[in-house]
Amino acid sequence: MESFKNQDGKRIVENLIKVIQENRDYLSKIDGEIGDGDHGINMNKGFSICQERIEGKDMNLTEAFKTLAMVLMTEIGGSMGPLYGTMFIEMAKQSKGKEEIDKEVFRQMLASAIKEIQEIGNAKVGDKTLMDTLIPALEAYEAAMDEGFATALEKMSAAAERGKDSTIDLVAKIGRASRLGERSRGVLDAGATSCWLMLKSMADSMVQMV
Amino acid sequence: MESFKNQDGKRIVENLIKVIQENRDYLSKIDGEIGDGDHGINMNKGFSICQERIEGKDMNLTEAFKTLAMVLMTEIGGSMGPLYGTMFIEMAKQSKGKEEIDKEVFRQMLASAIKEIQEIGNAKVGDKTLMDTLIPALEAYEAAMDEGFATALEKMSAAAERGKDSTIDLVAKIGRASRLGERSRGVLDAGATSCWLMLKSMADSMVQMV
Amino acid sequence: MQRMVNNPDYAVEDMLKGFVKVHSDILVGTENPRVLKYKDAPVKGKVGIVTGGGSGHKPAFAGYIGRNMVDAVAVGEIFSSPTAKAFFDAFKEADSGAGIACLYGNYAGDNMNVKMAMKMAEMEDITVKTVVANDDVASAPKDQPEKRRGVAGEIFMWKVGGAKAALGGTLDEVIAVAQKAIDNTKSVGVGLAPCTIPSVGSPNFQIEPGTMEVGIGHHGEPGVKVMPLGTADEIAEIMTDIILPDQPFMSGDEVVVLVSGLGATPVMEQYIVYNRVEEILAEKGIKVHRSYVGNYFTSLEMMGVTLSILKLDEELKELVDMEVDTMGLKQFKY
Amino acid sequence: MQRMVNNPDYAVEDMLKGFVKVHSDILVGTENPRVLKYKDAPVKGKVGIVTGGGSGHKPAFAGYIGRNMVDAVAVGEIFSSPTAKAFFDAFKEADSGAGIACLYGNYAGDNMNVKMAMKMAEMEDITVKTVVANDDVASAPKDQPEKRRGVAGEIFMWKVGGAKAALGGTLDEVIAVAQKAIDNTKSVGVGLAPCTIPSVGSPNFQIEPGTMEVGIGHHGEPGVKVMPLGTADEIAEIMTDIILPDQPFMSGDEVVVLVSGLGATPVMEQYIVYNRVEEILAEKGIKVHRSYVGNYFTSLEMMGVTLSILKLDEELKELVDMEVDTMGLKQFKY
Ligand SMILES: Nc1ncnc2c1ncn2[C@@H]1O[C@H](COP(=O)(O)OP(=O)(O)O)[C@@H](O)[C@H]1O
Ligand SMILES: Nc1ncnc2c1ncn2[C@@H]1O[C@H](COP(=O)(O)OP(=O)(O)O)[C@@H](O)[C@H]1O
Ligand SMILES: [Mg+2]
Ligand SMILES: [Mg+2]
Ligand SMILES: [Mg+2]
Ligand SMILES: [Mg+2]
Repeated sequence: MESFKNQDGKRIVENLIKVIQENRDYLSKIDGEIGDGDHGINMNKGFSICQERIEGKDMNLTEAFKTLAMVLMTEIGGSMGPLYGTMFIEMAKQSKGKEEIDKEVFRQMLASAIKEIQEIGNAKVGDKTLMDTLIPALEAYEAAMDEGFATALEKMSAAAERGKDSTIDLVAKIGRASRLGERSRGVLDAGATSCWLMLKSMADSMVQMV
Repeated sequence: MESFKNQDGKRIVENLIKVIQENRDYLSKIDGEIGDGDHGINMNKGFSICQERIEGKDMNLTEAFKTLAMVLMTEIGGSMGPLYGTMFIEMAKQSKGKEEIDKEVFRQMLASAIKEIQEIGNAKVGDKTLMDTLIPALEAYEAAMDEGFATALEKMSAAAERGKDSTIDLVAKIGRASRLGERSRGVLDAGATSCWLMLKSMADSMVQMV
Repeated sequence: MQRMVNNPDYAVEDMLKGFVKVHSDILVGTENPRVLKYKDAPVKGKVGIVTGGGSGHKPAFAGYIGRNMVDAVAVGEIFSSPTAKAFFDAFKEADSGAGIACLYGNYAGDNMNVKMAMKMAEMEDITVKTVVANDDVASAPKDQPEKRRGVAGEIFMWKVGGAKAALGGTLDEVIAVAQKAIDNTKSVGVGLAPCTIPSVGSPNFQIEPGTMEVGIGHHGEPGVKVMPLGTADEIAEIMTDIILPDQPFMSGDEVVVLVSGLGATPVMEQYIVYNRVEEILAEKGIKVHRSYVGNYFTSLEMMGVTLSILKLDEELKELVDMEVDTMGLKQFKY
Repeated sequence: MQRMVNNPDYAVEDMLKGFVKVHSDILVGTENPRVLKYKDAPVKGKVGIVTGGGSGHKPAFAGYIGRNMVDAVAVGEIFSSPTAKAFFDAFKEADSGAGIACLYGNYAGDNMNVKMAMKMAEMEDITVKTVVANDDVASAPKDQPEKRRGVAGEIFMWKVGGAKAALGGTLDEVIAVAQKAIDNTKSVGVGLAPCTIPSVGSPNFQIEPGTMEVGIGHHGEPGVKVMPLGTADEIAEIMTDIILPDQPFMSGDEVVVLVSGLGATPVMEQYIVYNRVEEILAEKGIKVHRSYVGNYFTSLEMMGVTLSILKLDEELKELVDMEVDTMGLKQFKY
């Protein structure tokens, strides 16, 4: 059965950090269209602090996710602190004690993350948030699990991208942009975009490892 | 001998007002190059208030100058309030009681105005102020008095223009612009310019009347 | 971007260092670098007043720390909610056992972070109750108060809540009166020029020269309409037309009026706007008990103003009039 | 020009109407619409403190009217001296027979109008003495103090002179200590973006984006050099390099520091600059007794800051620390 070692998973988080750093300005630009233009800055600051914390340390995936989550929750604030902090704390929790991360473990990680994000943020599909990336991603992943871990990851990544793109045509129902009504239509949602970048990065990293 | 009636002189002040109103933006622009850009506004405000005060009233030249002076001194402030206020109060004083304004009366008006302005402002020729207009204007007027009132006025007007133009090459020694040192060279002085406009307007009005 | 910063990503840190130095007579830093507190906090037996929010709104939020007002503040990045941890640490710094009134503005990030901080506080037996400011009339219709943002009217909520706590009010009493203050406050903003977050480097929204955005938010959230730039009198009329019917404010009411500049609008112009606002209120028989004009709640170097009007009753009047000593609001009582 | 005015030629009139309404607890208008006075002025037996200057510098000048500070202010057009008549009327409003200390800034127009006003006062047997602020180090070399402009350091002169008068000082004592305050104060400004007089409609000077003007004046008078825009720390270093040697300020000195925004620079950034200023002073063994950061003396919506440093002795310290209640400066003494 396809899987990779929790012990080898730190690089997944390292790649995540890289992808956020590279997209700092892009994400802020998107956020600027209908939000307040700080999404890339917030994300980059948190992920860069995490980078310092994990650099040179011997850590498994669980510990790396936990470090990322703690930084986001205690040092970043904004909307992303609680939302992505919750996401990664759940990923840490669900992988904890698992030596091997297989497709079922990852399913639990993703599903639990989404459940808790929804708990705190109260957003649903169609609200023009990162939920529009997450929910179809999980559905695609679960539907493709029979085809193997790697395939499921790839389908998750593709569904995340479609989900992200779907936000263009949506009117924001939650968060800052929701006050715009119709004026929020026609542009990507920043959170949905960063979420897609992260799911894609995780999928790419894991596919290489399984 | 050439002269005009004090009683008919109000139009001289009316024309002065018009000329300042027309040059409001021009004077502020010049002042903006090396000063603070308000010369035209200050002048226009004062002269326009004076316009309201004299409109429809039966007044001679003395009274019109006095009204202008009082408005400048009590309602305008800046540098122009005291400087031009002093100028016109002297012109009123020296014409007071004179039924006919002839070339000698006007000489006294101009000379006395300049003396008092110098008293309060302490500027001399070459300092890049309105003195650079006034002093050569008086000199030219006095030198040409033998050629008649009208000619003397025309020569005064021409000398005032040359005096004003001479400020271009000067470095300001007094007032706001004096802090610029060499950087004040190359542009007209605002006060010298407004002063020329007024002397020219007075000369034109008077020439028509004598 | 003509601005004075060092590393723009650390502008908030640098600012806090200077802020604590200048105001050491009023406030101090704490173990959490993103939490400042009143120098005498926690005040024994007193309900702790806590607020917090993104940076870039000076004097809000930390500028309202001080005697008879706010006890501790959680400081976020520019225009971004503080962390849950910062709110939680602010609760701890302000808590003397009498409970915490967390009086903050209705933004998604702040809502989530306060919610998480309250869970943390629960585990340490700190009682926290909240009032969520939603005074910005232009941000949602009257029947959707849960969507309305908090803007400069928050100052009234802190002033009144802080005064009540200083007078020995219980947590429930403080919460009740702070809620009443914000329920009685209606605000609206008009934006004339955008602002730039230093780490972003360019404005994240535009206001075309010659136009103004009516109903703009404190972070440049778009308003209800873009109009040709009006005169000061017209702007005053547009703002009062939006605010007055919403309460509604009526003849015989006594009010407090706050005109706050958004950052770069000269204070001179704020008084010009205020002058017409008071005339309009007088025409309608509404009496101004007290007024404030100045940069009380800003958005970096945005141009424009917010107008906030608080309807008074006897209790609110007494609390508004109380002496206060903070960086952003000082008031003597003779 | 994204500004909120009515008829721009009457911006000062409109502003004053609003100003008097808002601050009726502190000050009142007078017969001369361009003169405001402390509500209790003339204070019996007290030396009257008068100042005045062009508008556009809020809170200066009228914002410093109040208890223990200024008694009456002559108000000019934007960036233009008040009339001689306004200064004279201000003298009359502030005079209780103990004489008038006219504490104003060194500008040609103000000098002339004060001179004429003093002639008028003489005729009415009002004794007027003056202190002419010249704290702006960048406006002329040290050996030409008569050419140096007055800038934000004037606030120290009013604070100290006002406190001395309130304590019962004679006219000569008030003049002496106000003169000492301004002699001990050195200031410099750095401009990052120009300002626009509403009735002119466009900026009357330019500062190229990416540059800053070191030594700029309060009306945009050009400075000593134009440099590439520095960081906040660099700006603090440039300013202290200009000011400190001029006094000179030395190890062991106790000082008051004022960082004033010029109008549109976010207060956040002023604290960032202040932070480095205090570090530099500490490195040199100079102790900050008290500091002020904020928009204390502005130039419409100019961007940039001024730095003013006052060297204290025991007398100045006591006067600086005294309680004060004005619109622009409120200070509690516990
Ligand atoms: N309640 C929520 N649930 C899920 N996602 C949300 C919620 N609120 C905001 N978001 C996401 O947060 C993104 C904005 O993040 P960011 O710009 O960092 O924070 P802020 O809105 O505080 O400036 C939005 O694009 C949206 O995807
Ligand atoms: N001491 C003085 N003597 C003569 N003219 C002066 C003096 N000071 C200033 N001026 C004149 O005043 C003009 C500026 O006037 P204005 O812009 O109205 O006043 P301000 O300098 O107060 O803004 C200068 O161009 C100069 O000609
Ligand atoms: Mg954002
Ligand atoms: Mg000028
Ligand atoms: Mg934000
Ligand atoms: Mg001027």
